[in-house]
Amino acid sequence: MNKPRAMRDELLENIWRAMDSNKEIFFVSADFGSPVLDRIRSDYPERFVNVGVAEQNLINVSAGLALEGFQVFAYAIAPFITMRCFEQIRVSLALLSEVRQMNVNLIGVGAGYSYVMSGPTHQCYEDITLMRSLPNFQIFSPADHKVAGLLFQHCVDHSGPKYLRLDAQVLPTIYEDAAPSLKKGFHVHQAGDTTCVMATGYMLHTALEIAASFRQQGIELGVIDLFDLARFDQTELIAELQEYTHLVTMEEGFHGRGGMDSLLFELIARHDLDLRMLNLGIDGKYRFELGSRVELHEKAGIGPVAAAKRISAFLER
Amino acid sequence: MNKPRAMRDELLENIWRAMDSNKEIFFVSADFGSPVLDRIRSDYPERFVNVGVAEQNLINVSAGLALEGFQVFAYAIAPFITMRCFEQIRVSLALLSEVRQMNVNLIGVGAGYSYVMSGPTHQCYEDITLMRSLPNFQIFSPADHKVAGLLFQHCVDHSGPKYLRLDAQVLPTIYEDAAPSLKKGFHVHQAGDTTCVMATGYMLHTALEIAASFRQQGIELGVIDLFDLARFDQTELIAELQEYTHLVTMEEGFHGRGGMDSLLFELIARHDLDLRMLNLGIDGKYRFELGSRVELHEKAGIGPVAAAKRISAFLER
Amino acid sequence: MREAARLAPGIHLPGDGFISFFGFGQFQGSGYSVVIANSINLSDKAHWVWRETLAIHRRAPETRIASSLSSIEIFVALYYGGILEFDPQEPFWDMRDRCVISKGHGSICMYPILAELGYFPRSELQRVCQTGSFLGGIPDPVIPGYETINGSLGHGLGVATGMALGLRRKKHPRSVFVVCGDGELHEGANWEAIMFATQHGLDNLHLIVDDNKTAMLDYTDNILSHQDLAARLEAFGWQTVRCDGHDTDALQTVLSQMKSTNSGQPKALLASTIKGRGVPGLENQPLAHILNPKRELLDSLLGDSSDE
Amino acid sequence: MREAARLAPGIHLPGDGFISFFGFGQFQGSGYSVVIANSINLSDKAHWVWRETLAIHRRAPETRIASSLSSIEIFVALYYGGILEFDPQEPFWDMRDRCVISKGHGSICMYPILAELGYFPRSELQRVCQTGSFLGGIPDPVIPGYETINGSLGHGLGVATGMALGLRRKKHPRSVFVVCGDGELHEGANWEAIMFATQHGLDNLHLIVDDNKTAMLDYTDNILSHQDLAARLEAFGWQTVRCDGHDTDALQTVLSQMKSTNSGQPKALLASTIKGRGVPGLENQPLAHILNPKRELLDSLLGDSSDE
Ligand SMILES: Cc1ncc(C[n+]2csc(CCOP(=O)(O)OP(=O)(O)O)c2C)c(N)n1
Ligand SMILES: Cc1ncc(C[n+]2csc(CCOP(=O)(O)OP(=O)(O)O)c2C)c(N)n1
Ligand SMILES: [Mg+2]
Ligand SMILES: [Mg+2]
Repeated sequence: MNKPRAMRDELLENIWRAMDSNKEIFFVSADFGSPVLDRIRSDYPERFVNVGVAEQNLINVSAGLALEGFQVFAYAIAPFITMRCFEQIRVSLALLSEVRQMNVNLIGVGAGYSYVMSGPTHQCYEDITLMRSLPNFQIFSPADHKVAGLLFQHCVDHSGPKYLRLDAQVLPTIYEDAAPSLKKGFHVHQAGDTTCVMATGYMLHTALEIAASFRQQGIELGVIDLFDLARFDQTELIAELQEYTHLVTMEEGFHGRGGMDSLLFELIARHDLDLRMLNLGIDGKYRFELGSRVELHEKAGIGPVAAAKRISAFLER
Repeated sequence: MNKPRAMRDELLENIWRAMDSNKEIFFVSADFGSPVLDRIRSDYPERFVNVGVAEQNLINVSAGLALEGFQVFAYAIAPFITMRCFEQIRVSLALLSEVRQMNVNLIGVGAGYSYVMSGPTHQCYEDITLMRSLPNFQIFSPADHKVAGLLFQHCVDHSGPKYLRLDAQVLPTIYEDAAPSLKKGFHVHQAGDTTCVMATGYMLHTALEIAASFRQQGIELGVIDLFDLARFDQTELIAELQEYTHLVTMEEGFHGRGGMDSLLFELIARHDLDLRMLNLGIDGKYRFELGSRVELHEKAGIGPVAAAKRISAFLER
Repeated sequence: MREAARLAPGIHLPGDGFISFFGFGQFQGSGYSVVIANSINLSDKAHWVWRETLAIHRRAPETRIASSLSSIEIFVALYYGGILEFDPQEPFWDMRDRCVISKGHGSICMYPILAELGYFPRSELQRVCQTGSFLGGIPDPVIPGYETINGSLGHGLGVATGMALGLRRKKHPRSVFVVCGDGELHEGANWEAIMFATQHGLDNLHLIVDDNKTAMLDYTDNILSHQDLAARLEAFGWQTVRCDGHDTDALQTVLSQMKSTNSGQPKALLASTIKGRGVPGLENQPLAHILNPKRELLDSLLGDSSDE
Repeated sequence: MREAARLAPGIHLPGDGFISFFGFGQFQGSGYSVVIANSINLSDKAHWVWRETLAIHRRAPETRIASSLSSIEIFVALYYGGILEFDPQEPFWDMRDRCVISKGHGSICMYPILAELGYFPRSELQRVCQTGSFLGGIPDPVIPGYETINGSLGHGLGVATGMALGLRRKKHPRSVFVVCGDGELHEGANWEAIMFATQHGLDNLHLIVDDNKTAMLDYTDNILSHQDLAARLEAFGWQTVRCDGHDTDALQTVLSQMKSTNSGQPKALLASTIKGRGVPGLENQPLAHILNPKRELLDSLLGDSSDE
């Protein structure tokens, strides 16, 4: 069960399992697959549709199905399901859901650099910003397949438009035993002395790795996984943050451009927290270099080594 | 000359004037007009093209023209020219301009609530966030037609993709006599005691109105027009901000979602400025109410009366 | 009345009509369907709507008048011609036909229609575009009778195909109608939906193009021509038919035939219309879209009984 | 050689060839055009490219092999068949024909072609998808020889129409070629560009569809069929022609005819191809897109002389 697997496979398997008894689930793909998807396609051909390489129609068809009462999962590569059809998402989901009840869940695969070899069109550094710009949207950015899998039940139980930002790679399992509370929207992995590292998605792995290495130097970093980027429990998160003087944010996306860091800026300002911030993310330019994900991360200054250095420097200031 | 006029008419007139001697200018519209546009259409039919109600193609055609050396102005309603074709903008402008030289200037008309009667699809609260998410983009948000007009020369002189966020309404002239420095990217209208109000676009009018009313109560508010939202002179702006203890941001867009406020959060954190912030913008929901722009602003808490109250409360805290 | 309505000419119920499907949408018998007897003279009704629309525009010049005059007969045929099933008391009545008004900006003529049918009080018509009203320059589903968000062109057909597929999968007998502009069909998103509807044989989907041959800045042919739009749609696998979009009887006949034809193809009606119909200076004016007739012209067109 | 190249069969220069237009793009005489004499055997060349492409894929399994095998002959005809003007020494030579490779993911076969033509050293082919290389899984214009950003489908044709319009307005004699996938044509953005090219009579625009009838998850017909794609394009005002997309001679003939025909219509060549051509298990496999042939299969296909 805890063998690492792709986030999408875990989520899709939960969807597939449920489709037998829950006749309201409809799965829509923009010509994007996975091994588990083949099961959905063959077992529920009446409630699976491939709209083709047509993300705009993916969203509008999903909206139409949702208006007819279906619980829709729409599936494509992350940059395309967020950016190619952004105004469809705005109009037919964010706006329309303010007036009519609808349940549409956008599953985007390929957070950050996860499509390492496919270059910047497939890499995705803007999606958190874009989806955060839209009212009424719930946004989830899990760090392992366990959380990705858990999201299924949440999607079915809660109406409204949602964006699920999944990694394309198979990442190590983080939540081996206990599941985090979806309601809270974040999970505290360890408490720290003065500094808390808040990470989302893949970057949680880097954060935990860095925290382990800091521990060997006698420094305890707090580590928090912020997997709900829209409706996490603010009061609880603020209570956590009040324990610290320094906050490091880590996201696999541009920093300073409306992503997770901007969410925390806002939170901190709103609640007059006295925290110094270091925001680790990708600098504002596109990169065409090739390399492993870790190599790309190191070059971008968010790899385990580069980020650890920057955090050390930050703490010494 | 200083008779108020629509920003687009001033900008388009400058374009029209220049098209006679500058044969590299090409004007592309997505079936969107203005009285001055009719002159461009009839005088330069070879370098005007209406792509129809097709914003995606607007961007890609503009990119192609720019690759062939034209200086392109692309023109449409703000929410559509930014959101309907967002991924075209990302791929064919933001990304491509990192490798190839190109000069494309997106002119979006209808910032914020300026299309008061046309409802939320025509109103535009996300564009600053979206365009800020893209590296390589220059972003301008003028507060009157004088600055809108000045932008023309900048666009021609500087390569790269740019977004010009124009109001749809005729606003009073602010820069009656002296033009602000485009290079600096912001303009200090008045110095204040402890509090600075930083506004962009239409909100500068509100900021100045509020500052005038505060003055009568003996409080001097600083007022800064931040019309360049990407490449303003950071050092100079920081020097200005260091004079204050309180900063109020005012934008006609969502607050806390990656807009101008997020830009300032980042700036302040990066430079360890000791500033308390109040961020005035639109709360994260879509509104279907009708009313005058001022009425809508008052309801949204960013009208002259509502905003003044919130600023007073902020100063008293 | 209600039974009669449901069996009115032009209403086709496949099979035995009402079937039950999961959870929602079971036929509750709560619907009140205003499908109209033959006693209504559709062209008189259209003329009344025309006057009402002009009167609204006189009070609210922010509304797009030329666009809203070209689609009057289409909506009259749909709502008074026995084509659509609907219930003004329960706008989202599950047994309604879904009517997606994608060219929202050009549907101000729906305001008097919806008011008269009882979706909201007629007094609301006095307040169009006024503070506190819900009747804006571009209608949204905060107005009873509207299904989807409007204003941004090119979404309605895609959402409608999704609804049509959803109805089909639920074995729901009702149909989907979408009203689009011809300029609107420039948007590539529509062509994605057009391919999709063909692929899935959505013959419960009806596209009505208000084909006034004019977009915002010019005649559509001068901007981005559809050339022979019927031929294009047919090449994409659609059944198409053209008729005079100002002839209510022709529209009624064609729409009711369309609705009862189910041959596995989605269907399109190209309604040949005139933008700004009936207003001198708007008809055949390439910039009709953005022109507002002078107050005096409106007065003379309306006579003095206009604000009934 | 350069003069000969410029006058090679299939190269059509309207008027007296080189005209001067504003500022940029004047003919500088600096180009080195590798348009090939009839001495090259195109099908041998294609076979060589096929082997090289498989060899690259063996070293870099991240590359999309099935997609890249279906377009080999198209690129061989374009680059070795005297169709395109280009200069490997000056990739953005103004007098080049513009070739936009919109199905970037399926153009790994361009790597050996570009290397052999001299755009970059052949040794780079050993490093595809390796750290520090510029030859990735999806090519971008950091690779000499590529015009536009690739990876996201459905942009190339629109950008190409803009280029074609730009060339036309500059009275520039060169042409634009775009290579798209058939699945890619689902994207509505293409249809906006298709209408646009017709409207502006862009007969300097050539669309080549690598029509392997397969997208990512299935045969295109099972996902979203183009039915008769030629008929659709013709209804949209394009001139179309179909040929065997693996027959280099047929491609050369058709492309050179296309290029020299200027009748005010944009032109499309539908090249009937096979995804994964020449690899057992990929050909006619609906999921060919995402399949990687086993290492042993690649070895046996390549023999042992594969890494030249
Ligand atoms: C996505 C989008 N782009 C542009 C516009 C601006 N616009 C409003 S109406 C219109 C012309 C529409 O023409 P058509 O669809 O033919 O409608 P009609 O003639 O019936 O008014 C345009 C371009 C819009 N509302 N939405
Ligand atoms: C905008 C966009 N959507 C989805 C994808 C994912 N994708 C990559 S290749 C492909 C199938 C393309 O099929 P086709 O265009 O026929 O190309 P070919 O068969 O030649 O590989 C898809 C859906 C993409 N790259 N870009
Ligand atoms: Mg029209
Ligand atoms: Mg294909």
